Amino acid sequence: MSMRRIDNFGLVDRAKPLSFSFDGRRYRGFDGDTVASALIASDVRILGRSFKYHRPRGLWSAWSDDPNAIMDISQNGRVLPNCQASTTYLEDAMSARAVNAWPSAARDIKGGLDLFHRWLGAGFYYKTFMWPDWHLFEPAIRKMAGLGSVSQDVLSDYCADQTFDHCDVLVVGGGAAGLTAARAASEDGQNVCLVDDQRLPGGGVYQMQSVDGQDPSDWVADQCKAIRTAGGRILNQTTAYGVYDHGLIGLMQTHRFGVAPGLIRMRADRVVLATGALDRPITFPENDRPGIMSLAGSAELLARYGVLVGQNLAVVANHSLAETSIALLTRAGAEITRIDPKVRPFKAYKGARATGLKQGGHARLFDAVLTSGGMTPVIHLWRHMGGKLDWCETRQAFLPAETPAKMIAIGAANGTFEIDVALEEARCAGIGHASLRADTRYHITALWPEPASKGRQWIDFQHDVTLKDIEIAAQENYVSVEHLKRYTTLGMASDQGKTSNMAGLAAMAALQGQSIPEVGTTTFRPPFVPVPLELYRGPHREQNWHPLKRLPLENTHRAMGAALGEYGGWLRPGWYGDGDPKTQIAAEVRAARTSVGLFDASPLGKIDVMGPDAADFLNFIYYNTINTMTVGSIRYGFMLTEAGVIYDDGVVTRMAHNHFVVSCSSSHVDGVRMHLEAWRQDGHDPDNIYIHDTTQHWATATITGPKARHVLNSLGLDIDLDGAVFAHMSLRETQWQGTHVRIARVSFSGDTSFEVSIRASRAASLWDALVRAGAPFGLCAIGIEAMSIMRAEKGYIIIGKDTDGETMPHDLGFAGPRIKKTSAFLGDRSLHTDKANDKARRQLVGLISENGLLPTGAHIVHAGQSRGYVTSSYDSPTLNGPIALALIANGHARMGEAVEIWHLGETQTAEICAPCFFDIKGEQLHA
Amino acid sequence: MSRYSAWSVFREGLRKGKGWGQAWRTPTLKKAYDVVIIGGGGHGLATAYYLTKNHRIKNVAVIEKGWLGGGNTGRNTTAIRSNYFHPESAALYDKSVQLYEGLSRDLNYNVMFSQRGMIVCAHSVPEMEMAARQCNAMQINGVDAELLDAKQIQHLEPALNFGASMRYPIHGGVLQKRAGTGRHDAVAWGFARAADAAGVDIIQNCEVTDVIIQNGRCTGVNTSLGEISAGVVGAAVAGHSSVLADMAGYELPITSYVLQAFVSEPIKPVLNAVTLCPPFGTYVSQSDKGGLVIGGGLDRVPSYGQRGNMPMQQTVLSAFCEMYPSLAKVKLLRHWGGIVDVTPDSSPIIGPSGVEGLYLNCGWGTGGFKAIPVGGYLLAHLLATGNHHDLSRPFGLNRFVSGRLIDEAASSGIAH
Amino acid sequence: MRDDSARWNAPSSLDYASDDLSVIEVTLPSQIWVSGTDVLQIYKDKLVSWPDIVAAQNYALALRRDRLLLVGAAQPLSGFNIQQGHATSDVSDAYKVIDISGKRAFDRLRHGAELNLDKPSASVMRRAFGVDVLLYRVGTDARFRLHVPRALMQSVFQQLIS
Amino acid sequence: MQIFPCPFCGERNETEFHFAGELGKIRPDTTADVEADAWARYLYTQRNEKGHVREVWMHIPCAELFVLERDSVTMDVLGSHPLRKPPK
Repeated sequence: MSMRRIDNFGLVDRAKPLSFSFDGRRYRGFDGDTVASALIASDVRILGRSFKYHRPRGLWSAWSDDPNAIMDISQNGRVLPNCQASTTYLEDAMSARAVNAWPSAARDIKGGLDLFHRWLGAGFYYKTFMWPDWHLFEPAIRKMAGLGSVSQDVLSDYCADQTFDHCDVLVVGGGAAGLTAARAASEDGQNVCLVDDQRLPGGGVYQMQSVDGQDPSDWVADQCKAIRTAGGRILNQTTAYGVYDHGLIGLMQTHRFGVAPGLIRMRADRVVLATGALDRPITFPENDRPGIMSLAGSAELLARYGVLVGQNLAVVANHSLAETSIALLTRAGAEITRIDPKVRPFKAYKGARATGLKQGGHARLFDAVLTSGGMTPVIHLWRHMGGKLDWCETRQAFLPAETPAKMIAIGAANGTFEIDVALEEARCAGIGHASLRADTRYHITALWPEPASKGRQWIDFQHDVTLKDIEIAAQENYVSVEHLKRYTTLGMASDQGKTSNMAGLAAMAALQGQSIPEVGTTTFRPPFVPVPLELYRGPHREQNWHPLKRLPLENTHRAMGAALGEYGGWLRPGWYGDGDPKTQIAAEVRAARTSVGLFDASPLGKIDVMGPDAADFLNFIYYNTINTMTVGSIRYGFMLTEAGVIYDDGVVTRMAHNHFVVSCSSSHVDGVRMHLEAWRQDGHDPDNIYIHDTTQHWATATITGPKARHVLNSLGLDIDLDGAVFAHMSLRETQWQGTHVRIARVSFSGDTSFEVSIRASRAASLWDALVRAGAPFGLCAIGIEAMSIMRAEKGYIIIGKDTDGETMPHDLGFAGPRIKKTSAFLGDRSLHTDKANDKARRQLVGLISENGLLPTGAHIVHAGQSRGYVTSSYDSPTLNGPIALALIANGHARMGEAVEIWHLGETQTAEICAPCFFDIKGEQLHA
Repeated sequence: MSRYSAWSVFREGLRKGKGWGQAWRTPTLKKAYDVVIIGGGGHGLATAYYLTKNHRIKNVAVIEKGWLGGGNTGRNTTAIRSNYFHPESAALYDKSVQLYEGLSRDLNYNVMFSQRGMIVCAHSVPEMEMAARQCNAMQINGVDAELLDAKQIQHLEPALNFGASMRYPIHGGVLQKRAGTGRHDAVAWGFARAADAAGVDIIQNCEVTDVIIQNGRCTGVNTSLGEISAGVVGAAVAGHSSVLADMAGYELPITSYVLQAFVSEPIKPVLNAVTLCPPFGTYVSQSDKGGLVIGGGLDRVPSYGQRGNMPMQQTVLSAFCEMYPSLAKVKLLRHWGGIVDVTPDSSPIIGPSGVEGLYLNCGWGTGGFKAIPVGGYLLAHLLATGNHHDLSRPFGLNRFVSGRLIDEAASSGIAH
Repeated sequence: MRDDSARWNAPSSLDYASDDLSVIEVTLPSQIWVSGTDVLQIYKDKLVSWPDIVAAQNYALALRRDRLLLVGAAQPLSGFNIQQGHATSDVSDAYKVIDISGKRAFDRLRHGAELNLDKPSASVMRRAFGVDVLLYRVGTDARFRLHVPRALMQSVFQQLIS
Repeated sequence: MQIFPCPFCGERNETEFHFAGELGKIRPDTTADVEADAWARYLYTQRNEKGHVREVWMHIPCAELFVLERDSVTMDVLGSHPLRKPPK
């Protein structure tokens, strides 16, 4: 079966064979394989196609730096797009398909595009497709672009587990250095967490014959055991993908295929970066052909998965570390031919079954060509943290420079490529000592792209960016690194430039006659590897995305058949009953107008403002005068912003000399509380004012209508409800069945109303008692929809609906305090700006129409310009006809005028009237 | 400047691109210019272009401290739209859309303005009423707008969440068909190339260190490459407007915030329009390359730090998953942050700075990209004539004194 | 207009038990806010902050510089006492209260907030699961008590046990 | 996820805080005449410094209003203290 599997190599479980398919053909692999390793073991050479030219692509590398093998994978009914075959662990019955290729990666019909590459170079699309119009070309181009396809299904339980965590020392990377540092730190008594992105930690140690004189697997097991024994944690399959403000590190934990990843937001006192180094490609003609892969990647395939990429191998390398890999490959029986890349001309050819190299007139075929252009330390997280980089001429690489607070790089990530030195460095780092970078035995011959050399030489394999593209970009003066990247798309592929950035920089440096560090680096942005968007979808989803507030009486309402809906952040009864909503709501209005309605007003704000300065404080907060209120009285008023705009309306009750209750709009309670707190502490004496938001302690039942008093009387309260004694806009406190209640005589419906408030746990009893007491009077539970109609009939506003972000009190007819109030209050000066004095301000008026209901949101137009809009509009059950409220420019002075109403291209006329349609004299209200 | 066309692409293909000239020069800084524009982003470059095109003023320098287009022009979500409520805003932004509509041919550079439409969803009865108010306003303002119901939206954008668990079910929304996206870098490059061809000196890697003021008049700037004197100076330095104001001695009603954006791996086309769901504060489109481009609201912390952070990511991306649950399995490839100038009314400031000879184009908040052509057009007018164009007059600094703010959020019923 | 009753789960009981996590609703005799410049001093002996462990039936939770929550005290009149300079409100029904215990208790809580037992805090108030709650320990070092604004308890409970 | 120090509660995650404006805004005495531009400056003008800033923040759970000093570029926190005067 597996042509390239070598006995006694690799960590896969050969007792557990797995079956899978790729591009429709069946293959087998083992538990522990990645999709990529199983395919290579099965001698599949073409695993994908490039983005632009659809060139065949083989595997470049064995882990997250592979840009080539991108697949849509499905298993068990779950389909995930753009999976990196080299990091997707194989599971039974997986079905993989190369992206952006049809019918298969091996025989992609768009392969012919490569013939036109001369015309498709860097930025060609900026120079054409302009005539006659981009839209003519765009649909076809969009179809050509994109990698994988997303299935339309929603994976049901695909939700990330998200948590916060912290530790003393976070070690990123479980290779030799990381394990050693984590062991040293945990044995030093520190709370250690080690994260490693593979299923088995160990990093590259399996490529070695021995570590510290031990077999690599035994050594890894020993370190893990020691770390755990000392209390440390090891998180496998966990990638540290980004460092954010104040050192928060995002960790993504991956699980089985199709299971959503977990997010750990890790806070660590110290971070030890042991992320290793990546092997980088060598740039030469046709270097993108299948069968040309990274030397380190091929060694890793052998060490981890027991896969030898071929018998007859060429190695093209320029540095001393290549020897370790070559030794490993040789042990597995490979025949190695060393090729010196400096001998030119040098190019690759062929690719279907073997890879050819032509050098100095000789041509030879190999099973695979393994290249290594030098090691690039993985310093992404270092850069996320704000760490600086130094160019190291000896290593031909950027290395971590001065250490940012709380992070230290060790091992290959720090340019320490020798295992013995790295282990010592790791031990020091583990116990919190910095170690100076030692002299290195590593040597490398600089080998970078050579501009003006012949042939097509790939810099970015996935995005088909060639050396020629970079030359063109330079020729066109796109020379800054960012311009180069954006113009050519270099480094913007899904491997985020892991393979291409260094070569691209070096090419630009050569073209500009600069050194690599002079050209600089591009920004390293999170995430280090692509992370599913679902990683961010934790408990904060569906009903918990801004959860609604629940009423104490919700279950009572449900039992009564309430239609619940979202109103101002609360789940409230819109109406009751199963019938047609409009009919139900109209019936509720009629019942409340003719007999009595029962309404749950619990969400209304109840904020206690207490203390010696409470009266003066509220007098400053409110547009209206508050400090003259008598105890037991209630006043309606506005809170303004400093810009003079109405922020909230509601009633204030003076409970006692030093105690007020602010009843703000249901949706504004949290905002008003913060508003009050801010002004209390800034500009007032906080020791003389206290603010207690007790809204949720209370439930409030509103009894409204001509029979309201009768119903309340039946409760047997010991207060006189007579209108002459208990007047509109006043408050009584008493006991009901041993529980304290507050009864406010205020009204939002325009009828006689009593708001009875009781502690929430007693709300159901009170409600039931009211329902029973009201039955003889025809009491009807009413929802917020009916209440909205009733208040509109009376011309009472809803903030944010009948006002907008420009509305000031005088626009609503409340002009008094603006002129008369002498003490300072919030927003006072803003009520006198040019704009505030403008005659053309939009003012609240009523509208009557003979043509039926006016659409809410329709505009009043004059001479082709908007002069305002309809804010509320209902078929009034009380008046048996349509009513509307509107904000209209200079509306107060235009009573009786006919205006033109625009709605979605059609117009009709209406007449401006006062914004009150019911009980205009207030007789019912005060009855 | 060699002209770009299908023919030139064909010709250069044959000769391996040898004939492609520089998109712009790397000129040597002169001692004096008629106009110096601070800021080589979209707005600054567009200003230079329109100075040459509309006003025949060519002795112009654009001073950029980094690489051109490297500020917010290169780090946004590329949306272009004019779905505004106030007539002043509608006139401004629709002029921009009109300029965008001809921009590729105008600049001879394909900016890929893709008019695939923008949907602003409404998620409740009150939001539908507001949508109607908005749609009517747009129509009266002369901007194309359609009010859609849920079915029509589902037809246009089937990947949106119409499932039972959707936190904010979609009732309908407002569609502006002429809205869409553009290729952001190309806009900067296109303006740069055209301005350069007309003689403008674009000076990159040149930081303004001071503004020179003599007798109350701005006469030039000091830079890291030396002093430059100028007839007039224009500032288009989004993100750093307050820093420049501090140098020149005027004050601005601006706070800087990070605005984050996100892009996924490229996938085959799944989205048609640009879609915004206001209660989530999140909007999404798909780029021509195939990446999902996701944007959200401002960060909560004022900042000049040009990078993303986790709380906002959580908010925006979890919202995205609510909006498009089938796309939650797509992977995030990159995220970044731009620094935006936020004004009290979220409208821009265009006009005199208070220092004679120094004019402003700033305060675009989260929406500067879509306004690049008009922002340049209007600043050029101010620099060339010393007077407001009718379109820019309402957007001067004096509106904060008169109280005549132009607040889109205010008109949509959001009380502050 | 839309009937969304079915979109929202009806409030359920706040009890949950599994091998490693237990949540039970607790009914406290009373909860009373007392504010004043000196309240933290006056109730010093009963005062609970993070990560204290409460042992008594009657205790006082430190909420902020000048406010605490008296648990289990007799209910004084709400209002402002000019002699003491104290403002008092009965909020017995403003919070729902649950006790969370079991091996996973702290882990579950950390799903909702960045918690650290090694970092003391003068108050028991914090934001968890997106809601401003009161969090402290009772009885043992692994039993947590959570006061949640009544209207949002369903959401917190669901997130806690999910 | 930044960590801000509430002067009373101590260090907490940034999601618990609300930016309440720059420090140093003094409300004009509106019982006297206030010039339109002075009022506009009070309402709208911001220093918006790049670097060291002094701001007013609220720790939402405990409602403490305090002065936060931080660096608006690096986002480093430089200190915090209560806004209110010491209690009498």
